[in-house]
Amino acid sequence: MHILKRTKSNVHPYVPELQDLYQQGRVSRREFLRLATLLGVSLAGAEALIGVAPAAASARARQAVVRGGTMTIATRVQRVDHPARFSWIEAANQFRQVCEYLVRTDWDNITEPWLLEKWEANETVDEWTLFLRAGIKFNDGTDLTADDVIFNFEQWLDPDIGSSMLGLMSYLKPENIEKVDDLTVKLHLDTPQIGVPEHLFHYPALIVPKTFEGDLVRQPVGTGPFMLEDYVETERATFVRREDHWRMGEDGSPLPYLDRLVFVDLGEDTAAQIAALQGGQVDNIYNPSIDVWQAVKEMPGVAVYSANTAQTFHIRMRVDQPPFDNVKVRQALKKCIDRQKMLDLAWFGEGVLGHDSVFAPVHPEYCEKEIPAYDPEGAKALLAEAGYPDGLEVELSTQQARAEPAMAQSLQETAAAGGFNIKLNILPSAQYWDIWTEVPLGITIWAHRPLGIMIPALAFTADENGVPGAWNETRWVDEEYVTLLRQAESTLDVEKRREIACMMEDIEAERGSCAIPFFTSVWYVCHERFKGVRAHPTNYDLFDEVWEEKA
Amino acid sequence: MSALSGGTKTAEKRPSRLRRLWGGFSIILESRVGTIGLCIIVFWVLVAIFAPLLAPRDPLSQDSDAINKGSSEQYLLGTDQLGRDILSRLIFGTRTILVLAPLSVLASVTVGTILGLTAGYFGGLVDEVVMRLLDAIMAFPTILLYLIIIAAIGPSAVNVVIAITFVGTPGIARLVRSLTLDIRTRDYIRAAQTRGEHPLYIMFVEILPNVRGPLIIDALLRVGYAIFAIGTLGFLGLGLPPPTPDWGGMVAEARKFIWTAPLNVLWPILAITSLVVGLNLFADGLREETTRYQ
Amino acid sequence: MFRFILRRLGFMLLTMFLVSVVIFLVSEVAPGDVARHILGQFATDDQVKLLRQQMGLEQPLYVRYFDWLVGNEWRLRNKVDMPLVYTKARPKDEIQWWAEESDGTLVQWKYKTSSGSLEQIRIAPDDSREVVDFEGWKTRDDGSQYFWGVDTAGHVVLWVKNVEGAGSGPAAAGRSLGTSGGQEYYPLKKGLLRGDPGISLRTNRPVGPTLARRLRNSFSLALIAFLLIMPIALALGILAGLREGSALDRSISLFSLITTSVPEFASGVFLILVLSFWLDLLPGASVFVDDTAPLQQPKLIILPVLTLTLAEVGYVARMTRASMVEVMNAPYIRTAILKGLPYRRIVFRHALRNALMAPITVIMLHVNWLVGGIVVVEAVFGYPGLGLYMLDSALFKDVNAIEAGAMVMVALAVGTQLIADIIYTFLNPRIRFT
Amino acid sequence: MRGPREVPILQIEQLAVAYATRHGDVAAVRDVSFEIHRAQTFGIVGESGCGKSTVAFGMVNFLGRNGRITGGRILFQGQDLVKRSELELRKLRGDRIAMVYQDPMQALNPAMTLGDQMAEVLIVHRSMKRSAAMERCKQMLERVYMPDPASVMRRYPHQISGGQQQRIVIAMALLNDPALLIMDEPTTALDVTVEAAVLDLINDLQNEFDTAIMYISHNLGVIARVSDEIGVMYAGEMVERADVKDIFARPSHPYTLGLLRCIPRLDTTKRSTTLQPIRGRVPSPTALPPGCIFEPRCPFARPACSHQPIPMREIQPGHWARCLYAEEILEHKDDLSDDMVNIIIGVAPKTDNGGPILRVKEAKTYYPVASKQIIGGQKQYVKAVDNVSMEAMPGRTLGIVGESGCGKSTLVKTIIGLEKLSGGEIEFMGMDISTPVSKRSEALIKDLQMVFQNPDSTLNPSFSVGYQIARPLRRFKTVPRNQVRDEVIRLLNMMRLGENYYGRLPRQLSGGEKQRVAIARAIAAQPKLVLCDEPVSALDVSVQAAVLNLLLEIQQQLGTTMVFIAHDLSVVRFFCDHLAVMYLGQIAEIGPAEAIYLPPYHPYTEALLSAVPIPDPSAEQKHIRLGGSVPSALNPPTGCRFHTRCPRRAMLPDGGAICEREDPPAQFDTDQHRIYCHIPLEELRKMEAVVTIEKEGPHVG
Repeated sequence: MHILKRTKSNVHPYVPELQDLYQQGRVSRREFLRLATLLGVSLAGAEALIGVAPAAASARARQAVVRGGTMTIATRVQRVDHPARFSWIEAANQFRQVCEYLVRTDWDNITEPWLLEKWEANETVDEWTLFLRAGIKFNDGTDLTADDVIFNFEQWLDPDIGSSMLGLMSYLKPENIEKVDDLTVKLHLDTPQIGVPEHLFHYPALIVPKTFEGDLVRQPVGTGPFMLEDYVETERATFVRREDHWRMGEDGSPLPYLDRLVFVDLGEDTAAQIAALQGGQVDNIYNPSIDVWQAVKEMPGVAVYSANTAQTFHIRMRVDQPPFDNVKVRQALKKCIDRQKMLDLAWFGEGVLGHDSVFAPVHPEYCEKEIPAYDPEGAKALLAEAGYPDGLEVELSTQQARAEPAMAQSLQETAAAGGFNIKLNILPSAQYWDIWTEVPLGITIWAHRPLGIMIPALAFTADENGVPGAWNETRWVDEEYVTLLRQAESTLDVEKRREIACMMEDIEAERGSCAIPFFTSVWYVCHERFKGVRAHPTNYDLFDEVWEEKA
Repeated sequence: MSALSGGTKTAEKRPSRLRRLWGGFSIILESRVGTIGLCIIVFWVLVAIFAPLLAPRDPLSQDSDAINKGSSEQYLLGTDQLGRDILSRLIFGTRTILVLAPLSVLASVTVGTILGLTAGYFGGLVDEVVMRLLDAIMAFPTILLYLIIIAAIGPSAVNVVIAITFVGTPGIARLVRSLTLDIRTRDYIRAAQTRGEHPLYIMFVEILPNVRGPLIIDALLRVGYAIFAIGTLGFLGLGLPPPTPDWGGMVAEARKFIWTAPLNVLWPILAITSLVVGLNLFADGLREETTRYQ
Repeated sequence: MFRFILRRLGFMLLTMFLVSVVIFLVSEVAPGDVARHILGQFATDDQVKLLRQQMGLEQPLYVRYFDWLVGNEWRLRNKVDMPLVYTKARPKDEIQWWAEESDGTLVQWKYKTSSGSLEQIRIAPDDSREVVDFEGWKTRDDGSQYFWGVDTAGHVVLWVKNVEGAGSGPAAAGRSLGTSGGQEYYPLKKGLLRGDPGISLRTNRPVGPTLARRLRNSFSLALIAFLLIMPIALALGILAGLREGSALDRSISLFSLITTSVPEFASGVFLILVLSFWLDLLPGASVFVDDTAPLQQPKLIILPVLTLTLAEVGYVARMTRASMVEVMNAPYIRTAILKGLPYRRIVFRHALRNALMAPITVIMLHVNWLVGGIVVVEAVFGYPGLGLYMLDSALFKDVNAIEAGAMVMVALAVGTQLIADIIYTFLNPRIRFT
Repeated sequence: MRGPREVPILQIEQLAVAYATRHGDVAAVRDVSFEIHRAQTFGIVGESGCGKSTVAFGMVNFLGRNGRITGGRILFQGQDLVKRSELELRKLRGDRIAMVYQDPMQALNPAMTLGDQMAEVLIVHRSMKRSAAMERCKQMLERVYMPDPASVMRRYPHQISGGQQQRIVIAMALLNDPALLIMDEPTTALDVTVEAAVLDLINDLQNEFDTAIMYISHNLGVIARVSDEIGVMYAGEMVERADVKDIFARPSHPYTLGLLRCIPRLDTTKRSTTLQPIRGRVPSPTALPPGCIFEPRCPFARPACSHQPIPMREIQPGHWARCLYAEEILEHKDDLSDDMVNIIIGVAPKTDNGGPILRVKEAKTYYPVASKQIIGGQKQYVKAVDNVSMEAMPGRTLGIVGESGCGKSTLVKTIIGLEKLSGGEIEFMGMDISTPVSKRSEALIKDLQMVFQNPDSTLNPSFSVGYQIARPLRRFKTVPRNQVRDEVIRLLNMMRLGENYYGRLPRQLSGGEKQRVAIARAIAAQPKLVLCDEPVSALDVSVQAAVLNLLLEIQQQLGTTMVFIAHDLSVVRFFCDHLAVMYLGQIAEIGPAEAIYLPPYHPYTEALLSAVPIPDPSAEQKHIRLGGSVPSALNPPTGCRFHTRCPRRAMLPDGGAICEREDPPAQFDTDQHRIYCHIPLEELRKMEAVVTIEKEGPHVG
């Protein structure tokens, strides 16, 4: 194939192999696309490799886009200063319309180059070369160059800025960023890392010009499709269409299609948002909570989109304290979970079931396993073996938020039959945060991450002295597991990595410290007349190709 | 009071006490609004007492097959967003509110009465200091004070009681103080003073019983306010943490689903409104009748 | 009379002082660590400790109180040895703390953890900005080098050169700890009394402007409601009071009693249910897409105003009625009747003025309730007013915003009481002429 | 004088008024008939609750929402008012019929200037322009001797004194030259000297305007002074009606006689006269006796009295009485009612010769007041009691008399320790008691007790009578614990209340009964000295007599010393052995009671005596009136405090310049009789007696 031939010269050596695997049916289409793009092939190129038409394009072809219109989004309008320092995904979401990322992880969890033309990794995956797309301009008229990119990397890695990128990119030191030419930057990593492109789509990784002084509201300069018009903290943020965005729409003019975006803050209570959506004062509710989803899912004129994610809630047990230092007790508790029921109660069945491993079906290296059944008798037996023939009384602590209380109650109910007498200690979030790493039994939310291996690195490792990491709330450090993890972290081959993941999943299920009953879905709630809208697992609003259908 | 008056309760006083109590009751029955109010209160109190018998289901148990369902044979008033029986939650919610509201009023009446008696009876600097402090608290819009306190100490049943006590105390202290200032000039207080009675005796034995009438009416109104406050705090998400059934919280939850289950929000609204109306009617009737009798 | 007002003013100031103490104590001496709260679940103890230092939480309570009330830059300038100013360095900048050099150049310092050196940010009077390496370290007797300066996040900081682990706290994920690297931190404050309520923990921007905007929104809501409530309530109350015991009186009284018994959140939600959901007449939320939204779409504020009105009309009507009844039974009304005056004259010339005296004070005292109602109504309708701001701040534990907002609200409430007192003195000649 | 055929201004025929209550109609006034002629004053007298005000308001059909006229006719200038429309009545009110009320402060609108309030009468009824109306008001104010009328009209009610307020109300009533003026206790709230001036004014104006006046009062003295004809009301009925002289000389209804027998007069003392209270209580209007309404209380009642209502009948021309045996009443006027026989005070009670039991030396009680300046400024004091010296002899009664604000109550409170003494000393039985009550020993506290003025506040409404009387017994351990109840019952019996009062609550008692309980409480601990602060002022005369008798009996039995405060000179004269007259915080005159009432007088005593209304139209009184009003105790006049109002200053050289400069010296008329005045004693001795009362009439010494 022509495309294949042309690209073959500079594609990653693993790509052809991958292509074979796909043809043998050993990797799914989605996995192929994901991995190929991860290895530097553009999405369109990757799609071409396996001979499919771009899905979005075919969908769009049915209707002609219309330009103009305003979308009003209900959200919180809070703290904005340095994008590297964003701590609110709401703020990131608003300024994502002004600034863009080097890459984009799309709705299917596939990461593709964005401001980058492409990227390349060496075979040991510790050297990454980023090729910038030429001709992209900031909205103040300056060109996007390698200097800007390096400035941003430096900001992320500057401890004085305080970006969460710093923790994520612990494998990179500022002095190891090399400017190759005006459009090329090379990263020399301390350790191999396959997740670099995913990391570049972490929400604070918005690209600002090198003249940036630290306040995005005062200096709303970016390459994105919209420009900031008005920012009233705690009230609203207004954005208007930029005329010279680098991406072209279907009609051949620059994106975006919409003229204006208005983000309005209606307070903490989502009811006002729902009322506003119903009354047509807002068209979209950002990052809808479960009750918003419930309330609007059947609302006429409102479309609800959903996406699977890897967001989950760990029912986590501290292995350095009795009774959960006994692996049998842990296994018993895992058997006490009626997963489907718990998902139904806690998240209205909107999600996929888990098997006590951090690897979720959306992760590329996910290895499918059987979902453990609800087995109170087995749990009882295990408890007896562990020395608790008359059952066991434990206290379950968690915070008063989201699904946690419902999960706790469900567990309390189903575990009673398994011999566990669970007392609930449901605390306000702030109070739970004070003790979340300390309680013997708790429920903790873990956010979505694009790769499965990203979570164990945080949750189940220790430092060189054997002290469990700061986020290792269960103190579970399994030598075999950690070895496998390190191996996986430098394994680019998704198939090989899946093999490792299979073993890791088994270890987690057998002696791991967390029961992971399900992975939740996220939703996207928007008025039906807006087209080109999809739910993104990370809840990112990507409005560049959204258009409003005129009645 | 009983500690101070000790042996003064003579045997022949008891029947008169009972009679007086009944007298107070019959006064209420003379007022039609008061009677209606009393009936409403008694209704809710009975509901609270017999909640476990009256509630058809466990207020916490969830039925994932019946989410936001309307009235049915199984669920008389329907179910909420978690598939819990609204009727049962309403019934158990009565307990929450009818325990917390009177409790917090009782606490503020106790503290307020002591402060008010002291300030009113001693006057002078004591009065100045106490009243200035209480004025400062009273200068706050009530909800604001609740917000600040709950924000500081976090939402929980105990903290709600603490907040309402804190907010309610100055009003009661002021009332008691003004009554005390008036009573202090009465001749029977002078008579007690000329007998060389201890200030504590005068405050708690001579003055306190005469403050009782207006204080009871005020306390009744305050129970209404407290219910109001508990409901509002629950509504604002500063009240009792879920899943405790709490009317304000139920309104807050249910109002999100007005478009799917419009009636769900109506029941807790009706419940809280009827209870406060009942209390206000009762207090009104009581006030009207006692002033008529005086 | 003048003396009376002056006295009231004095009381008001005293009250405000005590209020400030109460607010400060309640919000600052609360259980739970503010720093921990800000940094969230995943912060380490070191980070929390550093933030506590940077927020000045390690200082004694009274110091924090006075800093909060009257500011501290006049005290801290001795450490830096330069005038400290709180200003917008350039017209478009955020207001910030700077040290001012004699030629008017504004400077801040920034510690580079990587190199252990200081950078100086300089903004010349002509608005030009430059960042230069700074070598002005001072030397102690033991040879160690230190420097007192102003960092970019509004602290006076003591930096020590090349000291192992010189307070270089790790930055917390997603949360600016300002510049780290200092050994001692003193957060600069202008003080509430001098017009600076500090930085919001939620938005990381000065509370002042947000507060002002929210206050304006709430004020217009309250004003409209007030203008609606007063005539209706006074008319109802006077009518009922004049016809004491009549069917009209009883229905007005019952209506008032029931409406005052319905909590605002209940009536608000009920109105949404009826007018917004069932009849589909009015929007159920107040969405302001720009500042002029309420003018362009008056529909947006009908429901909030209606809810407030419903809650307050009954109360004011009841007060007015009671006062009217009392006045109509007063001996001087008897005198007026027995003077043979026409009924209208009795009502308008003799009764009204006296009857309005009591309610006006009570009504003004009731402003506290109105404010409370506003908090709830704003929460119900998502109206961007001060009440909603306070609620959000409370939920976020945004201490600075709560403190400032509370002071503003209390000042308003106390201020209206002062106005009520003044009106009262004008209505009541007994006070006017003593 | 009027001719007999002239149409009366007001003619009331069998007026009946009822009030609707929850328990049905209550007939408040029944069968009242009388007439008033031009320039005549008809006085209605009766105790509280007898329906006199109802009659007054019935005239103008102003009976409130629940009152209505149920029968009879009200002929005003020959026309019946009863069925008149509201509009017609309104046109009469304030124009042809005007009213003056008891409490002028309450009757005036606090939020309007006095000028406006007056002028609107003219504006409404006479359609006058405001300026013309104002001018007329000013003239009227001049006629009521209002100083500086123009400025008064710009003021508000609270800015002028009570006496002036009443002048305004009277002036307002007279503006339209009404045919009928109804005055409902117009002087009751006023001090005696002010009252006298207002009564003079009413007399003057009546002569000038030829108005018919209906004058209502509970005070027989006032009624005697102002009325031409009198109607006595009892329990809603008029029981006797006659010419003023006639009624006092020949009371023909047992109730009228009873009233006259229970009021002390200026010429009577406890040694010369016994007060004879009327037994029993006024019947409740819901439970009237079937026959004569006075029958249950009547000492002359016979079986026939209780059969049917008794009609009014004319026993002599112009003298009507509602009694079957009216003609016989006068024969019995000297009979003593049976329960009073034992109190005859012939001899003075035995005295220890150990000198005074209480000695007050140059006592001062000052209250600090908030300074006028906002910052700084001299602290100011109200000098409520200033340099008062007096003694009380054991077993005797010392009376203190003076107008309101003279400091008499403060003095008593200082003695008992409720107020702090600012200077001077007080000695009780040789011990210093200058300290407040909290610092006194228990024994001392026990020996000094007090009886208070207001029967409604003297008892704690929350506790039973028994408990309250027992409290001092328990506290001072007067009797052993187990005998407390018996002792309380003994005291109750002594108070003529009986054992069944033990468990009652104060609200179940009448005013007189409450006061008796209060007295029982005061004497329970057997004190040596009882301070009585106007104990009978708030009581109706018949009750007052009973309480006074009770106090006398106690003193007789227990030998208790008493200090007795009153503003009523007749009561003090009757009750006390010694008397102090106070003016503005100081003593004007002190001495044995008899001596006070005879020359030499302090000029203030003289003025007081000449102002006392005497319930005897034949008594002669000198006409001395005080100008101005009592100065503020915050800034009392220098020198003699009375100099600003003293009518006798002219007796001194240069118009009494010395009075303004120097404190008046104490001049000893006799050993015990001191007069604080600059006028030489010889001059004072030359004064005539103020009051001359014929030793006739119904009272017999």
